[in-house]
Amino acid sequence: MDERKERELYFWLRLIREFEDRVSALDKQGKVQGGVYSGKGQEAVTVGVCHDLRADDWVFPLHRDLGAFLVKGADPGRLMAQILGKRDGFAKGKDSFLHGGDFSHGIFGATSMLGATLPVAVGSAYKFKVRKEDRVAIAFFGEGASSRGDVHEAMNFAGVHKLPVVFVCENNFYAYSTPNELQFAVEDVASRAQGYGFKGEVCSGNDLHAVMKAAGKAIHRARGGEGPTFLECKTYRYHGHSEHDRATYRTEEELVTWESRDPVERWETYLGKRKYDIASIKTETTERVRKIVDDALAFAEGSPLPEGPEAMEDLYATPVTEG
Amino acid sequence: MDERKERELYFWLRLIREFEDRVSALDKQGKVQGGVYSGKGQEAVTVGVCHDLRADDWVFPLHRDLGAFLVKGADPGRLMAQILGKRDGFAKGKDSFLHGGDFSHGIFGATSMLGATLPVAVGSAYKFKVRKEDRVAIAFFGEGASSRGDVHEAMNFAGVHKLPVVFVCENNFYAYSTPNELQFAVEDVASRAQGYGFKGEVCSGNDLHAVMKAAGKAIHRARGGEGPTFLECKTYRYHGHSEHDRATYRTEEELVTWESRDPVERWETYLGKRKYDIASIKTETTERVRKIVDDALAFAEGSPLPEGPEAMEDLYATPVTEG
Amino acid sequence: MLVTYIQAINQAMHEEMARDDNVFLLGEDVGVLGGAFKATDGMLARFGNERVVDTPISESLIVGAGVGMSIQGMRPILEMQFIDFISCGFDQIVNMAATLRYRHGGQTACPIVVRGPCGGGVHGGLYHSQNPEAWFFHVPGLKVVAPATAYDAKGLLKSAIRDDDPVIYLEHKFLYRRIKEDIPESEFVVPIGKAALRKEGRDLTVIAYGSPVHAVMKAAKDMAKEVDIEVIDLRTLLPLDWKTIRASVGKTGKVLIVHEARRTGGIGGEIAARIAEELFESLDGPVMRVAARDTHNAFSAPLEEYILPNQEKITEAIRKLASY
Amino acid sequence: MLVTYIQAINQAMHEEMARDDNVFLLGEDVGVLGGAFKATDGMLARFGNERVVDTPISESLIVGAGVGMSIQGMRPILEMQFIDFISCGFDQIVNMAATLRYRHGGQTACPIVVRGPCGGGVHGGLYHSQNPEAWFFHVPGLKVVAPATAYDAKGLLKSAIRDDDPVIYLEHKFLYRRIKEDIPESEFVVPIGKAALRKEGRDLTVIAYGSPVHAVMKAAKDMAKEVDIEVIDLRTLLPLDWKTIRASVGKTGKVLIVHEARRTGGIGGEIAARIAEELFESLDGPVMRVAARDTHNAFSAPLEEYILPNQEKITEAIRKLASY
Ligand SMILES: Cc1ncc(C[n+]2csc(CCOP(=O)(O)OP(=O)(O)O)c2C)c(N)n1
Ligand SMILES: Cc1ncc(C[n+]2csc(CCOP(=O)(O)OP(=O)(O)O)c2C)c(N)n1
Ligand SMILES: [Mg+2]
Ligand SMILES: [Mg+2]
Repeated sequence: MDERKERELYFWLRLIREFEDRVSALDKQGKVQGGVYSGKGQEAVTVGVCHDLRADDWVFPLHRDLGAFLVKGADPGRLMAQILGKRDGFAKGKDSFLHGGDFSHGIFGATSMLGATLPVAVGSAYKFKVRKEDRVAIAFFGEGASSRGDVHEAMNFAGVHKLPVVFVCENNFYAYSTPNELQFAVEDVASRAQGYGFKGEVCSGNDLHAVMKAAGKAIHRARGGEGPTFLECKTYRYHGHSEHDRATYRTEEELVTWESRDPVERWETYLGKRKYDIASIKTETTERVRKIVDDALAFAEGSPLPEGPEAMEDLYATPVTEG
Repeated sequence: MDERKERELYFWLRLIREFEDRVSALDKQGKVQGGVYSGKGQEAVTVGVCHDLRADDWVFPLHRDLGAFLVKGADPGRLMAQILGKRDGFAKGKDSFLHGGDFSHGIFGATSMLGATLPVAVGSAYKFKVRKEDRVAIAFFGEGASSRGDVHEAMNFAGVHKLPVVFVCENNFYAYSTPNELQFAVEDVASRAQGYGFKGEVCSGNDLHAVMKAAGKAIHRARGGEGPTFLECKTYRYHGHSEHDRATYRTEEELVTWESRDPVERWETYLGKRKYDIASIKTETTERVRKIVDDALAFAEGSPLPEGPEAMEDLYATPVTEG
Repeated sequence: MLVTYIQAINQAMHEEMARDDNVFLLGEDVGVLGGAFKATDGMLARFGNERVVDTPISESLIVGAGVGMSIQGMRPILEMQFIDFISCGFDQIVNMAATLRYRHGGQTACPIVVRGPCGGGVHGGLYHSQNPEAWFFHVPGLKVVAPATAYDAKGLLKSAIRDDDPVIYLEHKFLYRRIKEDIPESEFVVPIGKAALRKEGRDLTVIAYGSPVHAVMKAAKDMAKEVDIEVIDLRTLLPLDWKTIRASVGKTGKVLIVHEARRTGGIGGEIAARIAEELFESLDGPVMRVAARDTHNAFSAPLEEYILPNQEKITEAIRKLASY
Repeated sequence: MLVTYIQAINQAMHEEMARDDNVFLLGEDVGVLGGAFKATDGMLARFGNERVVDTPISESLIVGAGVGMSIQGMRPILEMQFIDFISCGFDQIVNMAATLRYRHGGQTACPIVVRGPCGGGVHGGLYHSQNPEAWFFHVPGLKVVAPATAYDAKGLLKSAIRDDDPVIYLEHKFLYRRIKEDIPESEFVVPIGKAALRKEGRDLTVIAYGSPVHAVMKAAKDMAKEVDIEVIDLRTLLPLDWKTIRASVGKTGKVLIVHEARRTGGIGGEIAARIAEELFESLDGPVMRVAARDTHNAFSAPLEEYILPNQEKITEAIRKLASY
């Protein structure tokens, strides 16, 4: 990796964190009406997986993958507008947070139903394959979502057809309050891959290098016609499940342990050891990401709320007039 | 095994086959109105798994597990009445074939939705466990059903709670016309067990000894609190998916190969090698099972059809009068 | 050209797949077997196994993958081996497909067709006889069609495949081989959203769709001396062709709705309510309904007979209504 | 005792689990967390993790395992974290639970309760605002209840738990903490199948349930000088308390139905149709409806406001109907 790329990666980690922090702050101020699901602490997963994707690849983010939106190219202003329920959000106010994707950048908006995007990702990958397009689909899901039937059906089909899809499991050890030991009886969810006839990999989701390496391999495999990979990234969310959740089901010690593995700081340490001028990189980056998020917020605040009757728009691509 | 038991097992194999053959013949005569799904060729699986079960254990048969009904103690006459849509069927004519179970013998009636009984079996097993009852639940399913989300959700939960359940997969290499290679990308579906934290076993489903051994171990494990087992029995159905299916998607050679592994003949060979008087055992058994099936049919034919208004009965355990 | 209802369905898919190579077919046993009822006969051989996909038994995957293909520009036809199994793909239909365009603020279409055999009368029992239209009728973003003739079966399926929105296409298995019809050799489509006036009449309007249309037509004919019946075959259930309904009710002032789905919560309730709400002044009698009794579709012949609507029950209701 | 609606729900479960050790609770985060809304607060500590089960995210398993427990004599309460996710357990409800007794010819009961927060008005968007009652209203074998008060929330939940049939219990999240009520300290239940006459009146009947009952009551009060309104709170949606409806319609001759679910295919259609069918002679005007507009429950405040019924829309409809 050259310096430019290493610094760019740092920029993305920081931008996501800045954006997440701002959204959390807005939520505290009562400016966000829907739920806010912070991905703070998991930035290395989305950056590591998405950074080297191509414009025509598709991502299917999970509910706290705001980072995937940003890295894959979604406009920060529109993303912020979406979170505030404004007309310039991708959903034009129809739904909140990450339920409206940005198709022009290959970003799918999930439903709330966990795991339900995996069949959709697999269908997209099926098209990429039979049309011999050199494209991949990335399906993110939590270890909690892994218990849903849809995940099973999707993986099984992907295995049969060796589809160019990477299943990225962000294992952050909790589904809301429910710890892994009540969710499954295995250490690594990725161990399920072999039951579908493809590869499972486990990596540290807080280590950008590790994620990039594993994701790179998986994406390479997908493009090469070698089929899907189940890539499990062990990570941790710092905030509660949503901003309303005080997360008393976990210990201070556990949180601090994970904070000491912070993906952003870890990258800073790395940059420092590369002998870059980390102090000035930090300052510059801070300014840069603040400005982006400030601008995004300004844009979002300036965007109008939708008007009532717009609720009836966008239901049908070819509406039938009832007569 | 002593001679009595060996002969008893033979009786069950033969009874099931006689019953199946009779139902197929009735179907040819146009006497059965619903679909008939013959399990001919798979008798060793149901006999091997069910024979040593206790009265208070539960079985959850799949759509061609007529054998499980019989071995677990269902009255042949009522079973035949059910198939003919008569009032004395377990379903009182409400549904056909194996959709109405016999609760007095721990036999569950499945819906058509493949795989949907597994969560129910698991719920039953949960109760057995927390009430510290020494009982097991046996969930049968086809390799085709294994692709359904319900199967995944059920196995995962069973793994978490180490439930006394045995998942018996009757892998007969086809789901209707669809061969295994279009269903999954693995050789053994049982390889999925490890992704749920329990044991997977594969055995020949046409070899009664093998099934009994593997099932015995699995049931023992369940009773001992060691949790579930995924027991895959490789087998083959001689008939088409239903009696209407001419099964042209498979070769004559394949069918004959499997017929040469016939579970009933195999047991006869074994009994012969045990130096029992196989000729007279055969004759006796033939008479015995014919009589049972004749009687069952006579009973069923004598049973009345339900009357129209009975369609409104049995919907609610505590009906509310609308006033 | 003389075709059965199911041949019409088969032709529609053949023609559309030949016309547009973005049309795909996914379902259980749709390939080698040509479908449990032969609806997809000949398609694998003609279009190959990339476009005609024998899937594992995974209804949720089938619908979800269909959505995934659709956002990449494909137009998948998704077969449920029996429509009853749509319950296993329910979430993908009502929450994924039906909301796709809406939650993306109009960025995308969702051109999928979910089709499969519905309906009773063939002793299919609880899980091979269902009429699930009411569930989907309540879900904006979907379209629902239910042809009663071979002509409509073909024309509506072609329209459904070309339509940019998710369409639930309900083909009635009782009709598969029981009706045979002369349909044009040349290309035609039947537009979604337009009912068919099957018979004009002055005294009373019967609104029906799917299999019961035939019993209604027979009743109308048999009763011609008693009462002059107008018959509307809805064809599209969502959205309703309100214009055709309104015109007819304005003329006759009396309405009977007939459907095979259960009465309580069936779509007849909505239609009746809306007629009463908007055309109250035109009505000379209550809007009446003939529908299946409020129970599951039981298997044994006498039970099913008791449950389902038939010509006799329709005739009786018509007499009662006519006497208002 | 002054309690909120959600406290009433919590009390009902505590009491029933204490009363009968066959009552179990399964759901996501119902244990340590006490539920996303605290409906199950304190239950894990009191009843232990065998009876209060934090499940994986597997709605189909939750319902199916509930059925499995029920056939072994247990009475499980099955929580959907939001009722919207019931779509993921749909097949187990409509095909497994609802038909269990029927397809076994009456050999078994199926005493499960599926409960969870429904309804909008809190900017929950498409997947945290749904009102799914119409789907289940069309399914025989189920019972469906939807309390509007804390008293009913408690009494109906206790009845639902004791009932031998599968009950869908719809608790409206808008009411969770917005209403506070004095309810008896002593044991009580509210029977399934009985509506409540919330207010007597002579001019016009309003039939409602769930959250809109409160807007209706307010409208009735505010309009008292104009029109004397009778208010029926259905409480149980399936089966309907037809006796109470009939009596009221017989008296007033005018009916408005109000529900928060979408209009098309909502249960208001069925109720209206049935009233018109059976009480045609009693009606002095069309049965009217106020319901959500036919779209998904959009997130942004102005959209949701536009979609959902409210007092203003109710008042307007009442005026229109009264003028007939
Ligand atoms: C089908 C379904 N059931 C329940 C929920 C409610 N829910 C939202 S997030 C969540 C926990 C998700 O855990 P996980 O998949 O591990 O993702 P994480 O939040 O930890 O990133 C739950 C239960 C849902 N969204 N969808
Ligand atoms: C959910 C669901 N989808 C489709 C069907 C239709 N169907 C009935 S049996 C069958 C094949 C089953 O294959 P398998 O599970 O291997 O059992 P086998 O018939 O081979 O014994 C299919 C597709 C069904 N019953 N349920
Ligand atoms: Mg998690
Ligand atoms: Mg099979």
